[in-house]
Amino acid sequence: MNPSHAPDIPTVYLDHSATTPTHPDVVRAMLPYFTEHFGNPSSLYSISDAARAAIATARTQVAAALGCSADEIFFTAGGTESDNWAIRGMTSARKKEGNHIVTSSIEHHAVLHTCGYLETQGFSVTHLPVDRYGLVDPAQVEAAITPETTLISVMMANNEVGTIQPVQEIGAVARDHGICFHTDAVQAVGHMAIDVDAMKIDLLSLSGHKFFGPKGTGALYIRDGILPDNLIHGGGQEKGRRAGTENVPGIVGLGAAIARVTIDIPGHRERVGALRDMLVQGISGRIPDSHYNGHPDKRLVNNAHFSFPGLDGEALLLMLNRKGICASIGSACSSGCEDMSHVLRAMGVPPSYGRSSLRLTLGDDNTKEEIEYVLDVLPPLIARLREMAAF
Amino acid sequence: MNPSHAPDIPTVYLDHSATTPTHPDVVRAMLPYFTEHFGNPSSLYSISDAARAAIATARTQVAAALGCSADEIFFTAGGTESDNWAIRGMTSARKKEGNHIVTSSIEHHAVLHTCGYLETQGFSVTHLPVDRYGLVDPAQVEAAITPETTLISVMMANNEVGTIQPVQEIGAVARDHGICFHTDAVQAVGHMAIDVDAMKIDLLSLSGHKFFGPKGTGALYIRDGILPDNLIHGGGQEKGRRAGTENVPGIVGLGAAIARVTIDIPGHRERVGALRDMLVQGISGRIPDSHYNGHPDKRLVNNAHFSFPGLDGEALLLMLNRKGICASIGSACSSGCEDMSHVLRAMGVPPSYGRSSLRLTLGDDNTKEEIEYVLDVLPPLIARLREMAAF
Amino acid sequence: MYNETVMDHFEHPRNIGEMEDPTVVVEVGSGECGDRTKLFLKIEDDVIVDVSFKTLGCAAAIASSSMATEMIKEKTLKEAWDLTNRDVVEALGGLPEQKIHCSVLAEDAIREAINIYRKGQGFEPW
Amino acid sequence: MYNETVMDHFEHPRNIGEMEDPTVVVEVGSGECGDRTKLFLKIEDDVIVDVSFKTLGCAAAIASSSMATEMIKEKTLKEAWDLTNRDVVEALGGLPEQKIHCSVLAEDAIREAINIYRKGQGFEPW
Ligand SMILES: Cc1ncc(COP(=O)(O)O)c(C=O)c1O
Ligand SMILES: Cc1ncc(COP(=O)(O)O)c(C=O)c1O
Repeated sequence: MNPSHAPDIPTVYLDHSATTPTHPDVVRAMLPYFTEHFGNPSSLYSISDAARAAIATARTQVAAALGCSADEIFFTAGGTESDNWAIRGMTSARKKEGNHIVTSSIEHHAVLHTCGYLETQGFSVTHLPVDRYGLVDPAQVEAAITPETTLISVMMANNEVGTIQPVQEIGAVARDHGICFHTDAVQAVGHMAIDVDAMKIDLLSLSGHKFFGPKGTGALYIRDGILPDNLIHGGGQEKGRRAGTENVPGIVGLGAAIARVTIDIPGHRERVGALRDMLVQGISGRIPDSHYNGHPDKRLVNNAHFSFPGLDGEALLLMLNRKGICASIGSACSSGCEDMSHVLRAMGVPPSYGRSSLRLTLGDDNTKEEIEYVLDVLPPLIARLREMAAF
Repeated sequence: MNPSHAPDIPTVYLDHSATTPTHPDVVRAMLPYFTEHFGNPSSLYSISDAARAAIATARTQVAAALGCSADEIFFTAGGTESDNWAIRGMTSARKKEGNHIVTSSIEHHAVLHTCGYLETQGFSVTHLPVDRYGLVDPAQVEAAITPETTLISVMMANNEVGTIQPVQEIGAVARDHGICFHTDAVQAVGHMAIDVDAMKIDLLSLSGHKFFGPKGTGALYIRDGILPDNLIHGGGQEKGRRAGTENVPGIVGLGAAIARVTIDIPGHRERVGALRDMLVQGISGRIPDSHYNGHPDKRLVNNAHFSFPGLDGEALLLMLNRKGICASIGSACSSGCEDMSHVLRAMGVPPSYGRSSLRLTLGDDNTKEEIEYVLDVLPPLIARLREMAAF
Repeated sequence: MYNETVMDHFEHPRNIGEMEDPTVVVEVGSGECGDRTKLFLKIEDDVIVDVSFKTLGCAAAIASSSMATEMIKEKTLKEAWDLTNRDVVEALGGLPEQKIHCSVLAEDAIREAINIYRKGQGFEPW
Repeated sequence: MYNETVMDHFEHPRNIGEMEDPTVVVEVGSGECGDRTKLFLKIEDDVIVDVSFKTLGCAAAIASSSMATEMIKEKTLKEAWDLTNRDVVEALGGLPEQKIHCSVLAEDAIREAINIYRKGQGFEPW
């Protein structure tokens, strides 16, 4: 990391939900597939054998992380494409059976805007409310189902406040009603155990760069027998279901990365959870009028999300940046626009809390010293911004 | 390269239209964006500045190669996605004006199958015939236009036989009729000068791995003022037109690669053209009953495509593979299936010629010695296969 | 995202804080983004002899207030009135497109303060 | 794509070529993929004492013909008749899914040759 602003200040990266560095081991795994083993996996000659084999290995690695079979994993160019494919493909395939989608009001834009697009195409969408912690109620999922419902899409863990949804219960409701269940697990991978069978998930989206894998890589789990329409038409790659020459190095990186972060989830939870708790307790203890958003324990182990009413979140971010601390006001995608996040709004967070929110998301690369540094730097910055604004 | 089969035999890679190795300079350009400059370009802090700047540079590099402005370049995950976006997005945006698409009968599957999908959605598609050289007639394009036509999509250069279409004339027809013109230039980039204004192109697809860039990267040129509907919905990346966290290393690689291959197109044409001509003359001179497919000079400078009736192309490929020579029976995507290529069929090539076809596509990394080696190896292999089949 | 002039005015805002014995105080808010600014002016002989502010807002809002106060200090009321948010943005060396509206707050506050002062003096508001 | 047994039979096909004085010759073709095989049998006392073939086809077709001819050599006509393309695929150690159909050609040729021979001998075809 090379902060252009202040080379003498260490960078403390606390925005792992926005993206992560590709782990050096992952880069190392990818490298031969750019040059040495560059063959098109569809080609017949032997130099493509390595590419084909590497894709098969990666498919197995992803499957192992989700508890499914390798045949059920389809590689995409990211979480967004996976979400688009799942939602558009499934509703299109079941168009004759109905035109209603049940989703939550706190989904990522990749789900929200895909559903919004479908509304312009004659679909109707129920955006379920959440409670103040950001939780969807499975009973409300059930109540929202109509004879027209062909898809339920509720995220596994929220990208802003980190709330983990009762996916298993929602999956059971969907299964009971014979409706397909999609979950956006982009933020969940590596932070919690995932088992698509136990959780009764039919479609699951994930994205490589959220767990130290490369950007522009993702996968969609599609339960055997479920047949969403294709999103990307063309060549016969991915068993004819996702066309385009395979991004072999990217796929290798995705596989290596998911294997890395799922090898010891309990250990990760202990390490990162301890740091996160230290951060939360430090902030709550040292900063007056600080409000912890999201669920106290049904939340991503690496997520801390606060409101500091009386200041502006973007101003705080820039101050933190000058101190070498990288954080977010919410989802990476909505930074730069001042509209309050739809997630906080759905949770009933008041505007003055919304505009003053700060998301800190940790990773295994963070240290106790870094957290201590943040706890030293943050209180005076907040005091200063509040002082500039107090009247 | 590391041919698993025969480590003592040199690999001669003559399948550059299937894919290319990522050039070491391109890999080198990408590397810092995996680790050091890994920041999400949407994030506010300084460590993302480098990612943002790198994307801007790549956008300028792609624009320079096409003669357009950087604002008109949108990054995608490959040629297939670009084709899908252009065709589905444009026909969807103009749905109220009509439901007819004019395309050729020799398009890549990414165009062909996207149009096929649209036919299931109520669109009608005219697949224009080609002559025996694979050429589309601009007058036939004009004749195919109906009041319902909202898109003309004809590829710049064919991926099998290499025929270069009269894009400029087709563009003029489209412009005259106020119809949007898309061209799949995936095979053309680096082998010929492209100027979207002179050629009157409104939408152009390209793919990084065809010109020594990384797999899983591509771009769509969209003329200023043209507004295809989005294909991938979600975050506000790419000015709100293509959602998903940017594949920063991939975009950097695409930019570096296109800059490399467009810096000296005349030099490339001279070098690779000389090797290709040597190959073609050698084959024609040394192998009886060999038939050169495609256009004699309106063709990609790196493409040689032959039929050797009396044998099976796949068998020939495998024999060549044992000699370390990588080639193709046609498009990479259709290898492994024995149906005759739709391109050769459209050109009126008889089945016995179709099944015995061989595509050799060169790159700047090929040498005169390699061509000589191929010219030594190929004739006896063909004689042997023909002898095994002659009755 | 922001140039160094903006960052400098954001990190080291000029004329920040409350003022003792101001001639006028106004508080303005922007509905659009919830920014709020409080402006203090000390006026003598139609000249702004001192100015200070407090702002709840993003870096662009704070920097604009800071720059605007610098630009009206020791200016006549007429000169201060003529200052537009464009002048402020220009003096800052530019703001990102979507942040231009944050600079309006300072202009609004100055004009409102001047008119309050004028009304207090028995003049027509401008 | 192909295993080494297949590749070996493809690259070094057994019993390839024409035969002098065969007892029966047949030529069969598959409409599906345009493959063609010509099979030569020398039959003595209902035993296939010699066999050879020529094939226009992919590696799977050539290897299947090669393996099939090996499997029927010195077998009785009844034994040869009972050979199925599955036996051939198994003996080859498997073929890719989409190539299984290429192995049918050899079976077809053998059965057709046997029936031609039987008819020539005045027997009912099997
Ligand atoms: C919950 C969630 N879903 C989807 C996405 C989209 O993933 P990507 O940007 O990799 O396409 C993200 C991240 O941006 C996310 O946090
Ligand atoms: C002409 C043409 N169009 C589109 C494509 C698809 O590109 P990609 O496989 O990179 O998505 C290819 C290559 O496979 C091609 O040759």
